[in-house]
Amino acid sequence: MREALNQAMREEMRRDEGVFLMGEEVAAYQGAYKVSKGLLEEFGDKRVVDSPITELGFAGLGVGAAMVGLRPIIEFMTFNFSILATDQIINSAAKMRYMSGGQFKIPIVFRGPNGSAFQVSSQHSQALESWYAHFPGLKVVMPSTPADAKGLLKSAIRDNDPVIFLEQERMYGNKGEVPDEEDFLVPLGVADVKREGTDCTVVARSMTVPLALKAAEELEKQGVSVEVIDPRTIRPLDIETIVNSVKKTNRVVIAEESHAFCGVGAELSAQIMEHAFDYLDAPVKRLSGADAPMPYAKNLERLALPDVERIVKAVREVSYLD
Amino acid sequence: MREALNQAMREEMRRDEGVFLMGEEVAAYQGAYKVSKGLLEEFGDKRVVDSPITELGFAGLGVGAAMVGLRPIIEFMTFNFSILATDQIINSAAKMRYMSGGQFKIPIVFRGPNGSAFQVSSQHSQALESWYAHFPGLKVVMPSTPADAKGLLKSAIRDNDPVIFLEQERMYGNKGEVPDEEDFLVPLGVADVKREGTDCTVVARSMTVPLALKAAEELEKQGVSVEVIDPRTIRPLDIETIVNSVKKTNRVVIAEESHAFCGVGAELSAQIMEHAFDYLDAPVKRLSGADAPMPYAKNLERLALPDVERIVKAVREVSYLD
Amino acid sequence: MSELKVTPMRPRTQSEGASAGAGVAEERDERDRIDPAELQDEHEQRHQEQLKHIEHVDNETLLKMLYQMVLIRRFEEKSAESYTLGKIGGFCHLYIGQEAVAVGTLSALRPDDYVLTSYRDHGHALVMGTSPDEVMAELYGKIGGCSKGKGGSMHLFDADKHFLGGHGIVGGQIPLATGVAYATKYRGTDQATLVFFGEAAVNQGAFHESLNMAQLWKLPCVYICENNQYGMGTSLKRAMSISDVSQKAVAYGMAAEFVDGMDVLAVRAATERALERARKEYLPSLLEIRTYRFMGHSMSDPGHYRTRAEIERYQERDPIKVFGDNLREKGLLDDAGLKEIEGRVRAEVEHAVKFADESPEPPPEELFTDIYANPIKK
Amino acid sequence: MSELKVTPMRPRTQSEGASAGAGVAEERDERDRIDPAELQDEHEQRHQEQLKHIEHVDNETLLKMLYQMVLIRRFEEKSAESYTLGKIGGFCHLYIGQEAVAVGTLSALRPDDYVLTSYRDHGHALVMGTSPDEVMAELYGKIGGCSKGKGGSMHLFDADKHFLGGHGIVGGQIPLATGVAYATKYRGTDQATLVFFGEAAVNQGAFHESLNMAQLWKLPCVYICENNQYGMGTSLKRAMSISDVSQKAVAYGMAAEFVDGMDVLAVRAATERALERARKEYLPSLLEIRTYRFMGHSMSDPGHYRTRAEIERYQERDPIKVFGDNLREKGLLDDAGLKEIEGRVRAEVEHAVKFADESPEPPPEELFTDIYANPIKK
Ligand SMILES: Cc1ncc(C[n+]2csc(CCOP(=O)(O)OP(=O)(O)O)c2C)c(N)n1
Ligand SMILES: Cc1ncc(C[n+]2csc(CCOP(=O)(O)OP(=O)(O)O)c2C)c(N)n1
Ligand SMILES: [Mg+2]
Ligand SMILES: [Mg+2]
Repeated sequence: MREALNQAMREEMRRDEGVFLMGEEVAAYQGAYKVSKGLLEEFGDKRVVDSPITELGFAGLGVGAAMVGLRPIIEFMTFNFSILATDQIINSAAKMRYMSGGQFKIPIVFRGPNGSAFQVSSQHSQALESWYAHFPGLKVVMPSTPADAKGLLKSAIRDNDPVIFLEQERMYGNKGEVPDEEDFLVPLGVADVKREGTDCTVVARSMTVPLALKAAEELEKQGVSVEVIDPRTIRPLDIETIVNSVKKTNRVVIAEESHAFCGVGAELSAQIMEHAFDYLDAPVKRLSGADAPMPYAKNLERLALPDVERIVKAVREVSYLD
Repeated sequence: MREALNQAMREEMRRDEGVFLMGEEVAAYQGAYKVSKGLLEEFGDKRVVDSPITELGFAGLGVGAAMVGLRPIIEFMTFNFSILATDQIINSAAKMRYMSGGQFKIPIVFRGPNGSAFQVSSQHSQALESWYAHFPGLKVVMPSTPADAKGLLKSAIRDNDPVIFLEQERMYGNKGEVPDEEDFLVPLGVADVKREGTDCTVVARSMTVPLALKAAEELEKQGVSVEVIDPRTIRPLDIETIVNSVKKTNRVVIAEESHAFCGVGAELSAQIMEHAFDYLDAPVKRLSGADAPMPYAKNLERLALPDVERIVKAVREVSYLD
Repeated sequence: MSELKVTPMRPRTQSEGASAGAGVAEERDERDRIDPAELQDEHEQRHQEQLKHIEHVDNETLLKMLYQMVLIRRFEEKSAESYTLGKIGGFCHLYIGQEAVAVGTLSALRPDDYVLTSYRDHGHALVMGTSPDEVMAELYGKIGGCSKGKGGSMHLFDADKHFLGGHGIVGGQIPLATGVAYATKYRGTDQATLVFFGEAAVNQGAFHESLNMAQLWKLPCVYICENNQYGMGTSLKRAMSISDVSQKAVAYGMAAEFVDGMDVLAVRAATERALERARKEYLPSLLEIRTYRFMGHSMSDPGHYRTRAEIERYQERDPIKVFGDNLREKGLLDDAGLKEIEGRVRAEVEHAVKFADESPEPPPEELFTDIYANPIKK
Repeated sequence: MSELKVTPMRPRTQSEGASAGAGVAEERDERDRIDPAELQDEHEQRHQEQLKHIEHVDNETLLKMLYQMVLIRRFEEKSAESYTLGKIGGFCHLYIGQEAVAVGTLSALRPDDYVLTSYRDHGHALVMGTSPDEVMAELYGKIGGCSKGKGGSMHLFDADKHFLGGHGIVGGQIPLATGVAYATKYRGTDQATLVFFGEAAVNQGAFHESLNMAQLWKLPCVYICENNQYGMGTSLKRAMSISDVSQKAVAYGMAAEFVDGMDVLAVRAATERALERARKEYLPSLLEIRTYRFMGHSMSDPGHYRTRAEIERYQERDPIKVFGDNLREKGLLDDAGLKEIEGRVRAEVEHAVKFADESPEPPPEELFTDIYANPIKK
């Protein structure tokens, strides 16, 4: 995954002189999670820039540079720290085009790991997709495979709107085939059916996608055929693909590591009801991160996050199997 | 409304020496919207404090003061500016108790107007309830009447947890009976049935409550009996009262001025499905603010917000009347 | 650190009257009372100062500057009127009294330089060349406005003129400008970026974070603090622990100047020095321009926090009057000339009001345009 | 501004090596090379400095300070070991090399003063009196930990000891501390609040906003920058436009000192002066304490950004060694005494590990406790 993201940036930086990467430790240190490895060497310190710990400042700097045509990639060491920069993301990046009556494009990507890591406790484990997806003007992307990560990041960099690109630290080591072509793009706004099935739809994103796929395998053994859908882009949301699946399976589980309350799962649930009410045989079930700050202790952390077992259980529940 | 809020603060400041009010223009200027009128005069500049324009700083200052037992009321001139302070609200206020293993109470109230005002454009018209309600550790309150405003604010000030108290500039001038008793409290976490009805439930909050009530009157003339429920507290949410209503009416419209996507309406919709799936005769309908930044032009602003007419239409729609 | 040139104008001294909060007795209405003779001396000194500067600017420019100042003044007066008539809504922050700042700074720019400011932006837009028609139509929320009626008074934009707004969050434009300067340097041009903000914005973290990056990376940005001494109803000394904004530069090793904002030519000269640093060495500067707003913070501000006397004292050194008098003294302006300017301005402002009145409301579908540059169709 | 007392220790000069970004050539590996003779002189000067200070502190305190420094050192070494064994998870930021800062500052406090710091908090917790058992159990994520295993290494808290954490967002604790100081002043006590942060935190807006409020309102807060010269892999000169953190105080009119963080007694003396200002006049101070971390930023940092030579140069002035040697010279310590301290510390650390090992995991229901003080039942 890490290499896929690296390739995406490298290729786009080769392709377009206006693309630069800025963030804490992205250059000399090669990225806190090594996602930017080798980029300083290839592109120099004009285009790969270590910033001071100044999230609000360098997020705003990126938006300003984008206003006059550069294409910044702003890395948050983790998205937890983006909380300090929300003003520039929401008030500048998301609204600039609108409030100027369409005079500016803001081609900027904010990227970095989102959600939990390994025992880093409550201030460092937050999933923020619902925050950014709430506001029109932003696009929000959450890849779950190396290939998607590469193709979506390349699309995000080429896109003329501000994109919030949410990675997951737990997934950086994940392996997968990644196409080599310079123009391998995964379009924004298109969901992907990661596995076909007929009995129940599981909508998962980011780190819950591999969990959902494992649960689907497990359930297959139990005679339940699960369709796993990864929206990949949260805003705009490809609800059509999800709804089509629901019309077929009539049952839905949403698996997410974020908190449930006003989360993306809530939106999915509401939209599924709005578009497929008559097809639902059971209420949409949300399996979310615990409604508690993330604890440090390993055993509690494990309890706070969705896992394969609980996805299996949730699917059985909406299938009225137990 | 303005006076009700003022009374609540005044009474609680008289009652408890540890309560103080800090924010921009709260003292000498008497509050940008005059909510703190006369408080400086009565309590002096030790307890009614004009702050520099430093939202992150004074929000954090408040949390620190709360850690050692004071009971700060932090006013954001509008909640739009709280976006600069989210780090201290989310990472300090909401998580302090948890990450210290329960060693601290954080009795702080963050209050101020939320949502749209009158033609103040996109950076000044944001409704942030879903942001704050997303995170456990915070309580989120949204009053819709002067009496609720007073009783809820008094409860919030006496509460030992951080409370996000969201007012509405458009409502500051609203009139209503307000009890005088020193101990008039409206408990947090209890929804209120603002009007009883049998055919359809409208869940409204803050500025959509009066709109919903007007719509209910209108609909009554059309032979539709509408129950209007105001959750008053968004977190914790009194879903029981709402679900009980839905079990009776079998139809729901949610009216909110915030954006829909990952909004409180989405959460309500999802929870209603989870708890009352078998009682729903139609999908829950959300009537939300437009999925666009707020425009300045008066005619567009009007289009961007829910109004009586559209609530009427939504109720008729879920009632399959047209 | 580059050399500091400071135009003296009685900055208040440090930590005088640190105020408000936690039990510190506060001298809320303690105005600095200046003895009239001293004031007279001061005015005379300023007068001489400006006469010196006048020699370095060509006549055409001088007259254009006066015209621009008058244009802002009359435009704002008309805006106030329209606001009262309910033709303009929302917040409306007037620039009256501060004209010398926008005109003095922006007159020193090249057309390819960039400018950003706060919500108090009418003056800057006009000087940057946005037509009064488009500015007024924006205030009216009409489709003919420079932001198509979507931004309003606080969010004027004119990309073609390199006027990058019009920002509503106090301090929010400062990191943006830092990024614009970053981009020009990235491209290797010698364009400069000017960013304006009030003295109250200096207390925001965004200011601090930006100045550090700008000096660290040597970005050609000129940070211009329009110190009108109040942030809404709060005087500088009640909000800032030192009173000398230009001192803030010390913490970054940045060049700084303190400038008399009632003297349009002093402003211009200081800007030229800052531009030189920006263009030749990619160096940022902080200019503290001491000015005063004659009106309330916005149209809805009754302004009880200032005494009549204080306002009058500043009105005596009205930047338009001072400049006009000096142009007369130099023989560049007479009654007829002034009349001509006023006439031209009046016609323009009237035209603007007519234009704004007649411009249609944005059509309803505009609610959903301009959200994305690359909208994703289903 | 109050008087500044500065202990000289070769601060780098301003704007030297402003680096990185927009095409500015960057001298990434340019270390300041110091000539050995000069270094020798410097050491000797420090040695004399500390000997002077030693006279002003009673023997018991001196020995306690040494003990505390050794306790931190050994505790941290053991933590590193446990981390490698997988007993400690997440981030683990060691304090080795910086012991003189926590011990020098906190030894000057009264028990009713308050302390806050960053994620690099083990040392502070120990000196504040949280037992090594509870600290180690917290690192192990056990219910016996000072935060019940919910906070972990970055979030140690001990309300009874007035140790208010343990904060993970760089700079986040600075406004909190300002609020604690606000509260003590509000109550009219003469308690002081000390807040620690790294030099990289100084670039955050939160620092700036806090210092302004503290000086404006005269809050009894001591802002202590533990300048270990790196924020993760980024040296101060690559992140800050000036190299002299104490200079930042000028922008607020705040008293400031530059202190040698390898000399525990210099640190103590500077703290005492700051405490005096806080207690007597409610005045804040900024202390820049120059120190060095001997280990990586956290346990997962390979530390390629520093040369071996640089680290060794600082290890020569290991604060424990320097202090120990001087105590010997003064006749307060001999081999037996040192052995006794080391033995006592070893026993305590071993006990802590045993305690942590044996302490149970938090029971599952703890996931949902401590979220609200007043939970609202359905
Ligand atoms: C972050 C933020 N906080 C508060 C406000 C409300 N507000 C608008 S202007 C203003 C005063 C700003 O004063 P100053 O920076 O001196 O600029 P001036 O208005 O004097 O030009 C305030 C508090 C805001 N717009 N943004
Ligand atoms: C707001 C924020 N940004 C980034 C980080 C990640 N981070 C943790 S420590 C650190 C370096 C801080 O350096 P410094 O302030 O000098 O303290 P030190 O670690 O040297 O004690 C960084 C970048 C964070 N925790 N919070
Ligand atoms: Mg001002
Ligand atoms: Mg450091």
